[in-house]
Amino acid sequence: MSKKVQFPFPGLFKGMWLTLKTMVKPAPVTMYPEVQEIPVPRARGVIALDVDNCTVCMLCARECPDWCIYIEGHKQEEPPSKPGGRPKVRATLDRFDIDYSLCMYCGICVEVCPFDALYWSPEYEYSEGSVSNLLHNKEKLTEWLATVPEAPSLESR
Amino acid sequence: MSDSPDTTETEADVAVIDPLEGYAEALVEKVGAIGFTLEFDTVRIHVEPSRWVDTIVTANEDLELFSWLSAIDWSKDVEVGDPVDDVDALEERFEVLCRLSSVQNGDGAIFVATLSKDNPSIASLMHEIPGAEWHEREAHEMFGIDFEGNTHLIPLYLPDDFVGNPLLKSYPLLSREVKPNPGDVDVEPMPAVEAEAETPAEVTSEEAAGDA
Amino acid sequence: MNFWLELVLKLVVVLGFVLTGALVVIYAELKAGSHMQSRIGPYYAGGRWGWAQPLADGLKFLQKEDLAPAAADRTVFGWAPYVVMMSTLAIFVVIPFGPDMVGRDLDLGAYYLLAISSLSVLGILMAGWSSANKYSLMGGLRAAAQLIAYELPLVLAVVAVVIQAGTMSLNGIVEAQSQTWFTVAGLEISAPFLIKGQILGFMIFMIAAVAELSRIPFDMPIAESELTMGYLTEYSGIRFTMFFLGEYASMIGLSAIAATLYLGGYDVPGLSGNILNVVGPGVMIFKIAILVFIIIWIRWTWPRLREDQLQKLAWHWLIPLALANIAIVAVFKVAF
Amino acid sequence: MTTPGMIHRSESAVSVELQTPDMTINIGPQHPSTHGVLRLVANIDGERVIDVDPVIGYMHRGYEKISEVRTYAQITALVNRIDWVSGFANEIPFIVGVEKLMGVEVPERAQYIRMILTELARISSHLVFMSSYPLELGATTPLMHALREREYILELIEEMTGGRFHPNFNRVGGVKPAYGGGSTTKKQAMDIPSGYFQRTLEAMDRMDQICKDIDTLVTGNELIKMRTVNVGVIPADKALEYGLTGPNLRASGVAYDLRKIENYLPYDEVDFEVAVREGGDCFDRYVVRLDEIRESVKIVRQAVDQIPKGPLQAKVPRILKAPKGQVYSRAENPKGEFGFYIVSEGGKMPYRLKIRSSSFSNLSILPWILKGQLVPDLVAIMGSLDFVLGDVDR
Repeated sequence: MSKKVQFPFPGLFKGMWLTLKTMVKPAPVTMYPEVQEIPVPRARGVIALDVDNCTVCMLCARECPDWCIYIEGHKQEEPPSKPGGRPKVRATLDRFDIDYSLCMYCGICVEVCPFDALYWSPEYEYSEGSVSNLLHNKEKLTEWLATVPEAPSLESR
Repeated sequence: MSDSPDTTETEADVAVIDPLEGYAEALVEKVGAIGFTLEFDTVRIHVEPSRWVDTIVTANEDLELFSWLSAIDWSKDVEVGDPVDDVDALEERFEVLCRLSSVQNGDGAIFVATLSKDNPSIASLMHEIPGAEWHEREAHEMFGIDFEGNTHLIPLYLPDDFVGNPLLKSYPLLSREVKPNPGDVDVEPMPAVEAEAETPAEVTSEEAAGDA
Repeated sequence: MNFWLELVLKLVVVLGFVLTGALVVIYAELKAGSHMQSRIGPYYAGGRWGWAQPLADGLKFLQKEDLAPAAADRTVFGWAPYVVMMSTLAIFVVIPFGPDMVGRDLDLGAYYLLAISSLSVLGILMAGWSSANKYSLMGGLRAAAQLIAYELPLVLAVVAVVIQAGTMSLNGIVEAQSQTWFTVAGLEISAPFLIKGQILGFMIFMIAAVAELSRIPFDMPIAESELTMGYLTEYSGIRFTMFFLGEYASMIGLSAIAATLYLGGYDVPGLSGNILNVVGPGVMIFKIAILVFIIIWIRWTWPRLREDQLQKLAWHWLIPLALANIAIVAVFKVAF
Repeated sequence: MTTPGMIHRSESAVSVELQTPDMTINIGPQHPSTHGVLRLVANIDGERVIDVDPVIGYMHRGYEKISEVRTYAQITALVNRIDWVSGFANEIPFIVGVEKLMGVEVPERAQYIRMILTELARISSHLVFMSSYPLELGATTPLMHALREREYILELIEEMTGGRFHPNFNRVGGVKPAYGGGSTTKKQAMDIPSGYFQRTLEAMDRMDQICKDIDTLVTGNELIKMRTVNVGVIPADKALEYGLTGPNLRASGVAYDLRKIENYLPYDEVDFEVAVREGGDCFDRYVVRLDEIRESVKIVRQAVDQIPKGPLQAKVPRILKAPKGQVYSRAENPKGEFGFYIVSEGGKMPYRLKIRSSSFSNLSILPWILKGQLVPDLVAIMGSLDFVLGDVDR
């Protein structure tokens, strides 16, 4: 005890010197609304949907651990591709909703999709005033498709 | 059970397993247990419930670190998740598990005592190993197992007025019952799914629904 | 001048100075603290560098509901912040900002200062006790123990200055520091007491002052990681603002006392008379600013002590040192 | 002076004459120093704690129950939420256990990536400790300095996995980067993004610097030493009885580090030391963590240097079914031994999953260690155990 209370305490003043140095340095802060940081391409920001690729196979909805994907579809007959052939039966997507208030961003749906209909986009500005508004429909999900970035180039080793 | 056909054992694995078997045998000898099971590098020592505290305390001399204590509910009445492999052959019981580890090397074993469902009760380790208190409280509220001698057996996680033992297999998981599985609707199974999976897609969906 | 007019004028000036000063110090703390943590701090309020942040905070506090716990002693609870605020404001009555710029130059100025500034502990005890909250009570008791322990070294440090100056009037103390100390090659050198052998006294005074202010490293009464907010836990709205302003105002107050006693106050070597009346306030504010910055700087760097360590520091070290300081100063005063 | 277990005794003559009744004080569940929702019911006499009864469970999410209705792939997404401060490190013991059950051999490159990310998670977890612990002692600035540097680590984790906190990056048989880019490139093999190693090494240089800064701000600070040295001493035998692991155990002089014992990641191919201190007090627990940051930096540097080329995924069946059996797999989490006891009955979901979380055991020593301490020391000791309530309650 007696040794420690002696003046001066070198550690205390070294610390003060460090805080003083930090004070005169510019702060490494991004002023968010004015300056936006660009997330890394792989960032799991929001799930985008490519409606054309979706075949209403329900795999994503089944594999979702949170049960937050709601899909409805119907079968629809289409004219045969070549004249004289059998008419095709095609599943059409009526509803594709993701409840982002439940989603835990695990990425399983994107992974299990066999037809490349779901993508991760780094977009993050979609907060809502009410939790109920976080249920986004397929039109909204399609809008985000444009924000899906190109795949990053890979490390050579 | 230990030589499960699914595990492709390389030579390296065999080399690892052999000393473990010797280790387990020696441990059974030392603590005076019934026997052991060795699977996937995990040694389980089967202990008579009446000698539970003695056994653990003896083993604790070498395996200094008390790691955890918990239980398994082997039940035919399964509300959530997959049922056991062979339901008819299953003998309904609780298993109390206690893991001790050595801090010198990788040694360690899980001590297992089997308790009947009618009277799930076992002596408490609390006075010999004080760290067991919280684990016993957890097992008590989750499974309803009584630890005789534990003076502080009040709920750890759950509210005081909670009724039921949530980790019992017969206890329903409400979150899976209050709403239907959105993936469980009628659509045609896709050819790709049928082709690649051994199990048909319909089964997949029902299982994913958590047997709600 | 008419007595009443003078009184009102002085009141307005003192109040204006203290409250504006407190706001400025709050802003300085926000800003300096932020930058020491590599943050920016207030940025938007007021348009440029967030200069209006303390004002906006104050406005927000004014709008808040004035809550009091159901079990609280409402009278005591309500008056506590004003007792603290009052004792702080009363300090400024005797602080000289120029030879004539002083609220009232009491003969017993130093004595009055010490007496009035220790009143704030009464308010803190009132707040801690009346809140009907265990954290508040512990905070209040800690504050009482701490302020009693540190009042003593504070007084003893000031006693040494009074002995050296030979007067208790604060103006007299400043004048004592502006007198010629020695003459070198025809230049008359005067120096503040800090240089004239009061370094130890200054250190003791500043440590005790920080403890009186209940700021890190002596902020046990409000230690937010232990006692949530100590005696402030139950306060909200305007009453909390009073405590908050009071804390920063007394920071200025104690810095002003230290500047007067040890740094020569409004005095600038070489100047005298009416010039000092003009320059004095600026000089004084500059000296206060330096001391306030050091207090802020410490707060953003150091951790806090433990209650028993704090007591030990006071009773085992500061008080004996302060007594030794008095003895040395007295011996030198008599001998030379 | 504050030996643990000391019987409370009034020290001054005054309090012998005036018997004061003990006061029961509720610390938490909302309290600045309980790191979330821990509640301590403390009996105190003045500043002296007589006894403490921790009340937990405010964050109980029932992971052990939920896991019984989740497939193995889905559980991976859950387990990194147990101790959210070091999300990636939590996935390792679980995935290693499932791989053991299924007999999958993981490619070298994937193992190295796991090792790098585990160590990054360890650094980030310890940086959170470096920031929150001084805060508990009243020093506010180390908080921002450490969190500022942690951001670089989180960015690295996000760049590789797609998630800052919850990577969900491990798959049975390897690792799988998130699909982010390219409108038609989904089936393209994903690997480490270019420049990643360079940025990792740069971040490691920053870590060296922040370790020095923290040394200056915290370790060398005499007030911190006054508050922590010889406070809350945990002797080794007590630590073992209560199941303390990780830095808390190593600070008591037991060199127990699963990275050296268990062979779950190629730690034998890198050179590092186990940080051990003998005293077992708060200061030692703090210093062990600081040293571990330095060791982790060393590991990451070597791993980046040695990482082999190759696939990221082993061949595994599309539908994961673990064979019948029971396995206990454990790993050295930043907070201690983290283990999963997986009981499989041959299905896609485990029959029972016991989660052995490190913070739960680390916290269970609280009633013993806090007996007879002062209220300010209570905060210092609690903070030095470095628990996360999500890890305690599961």
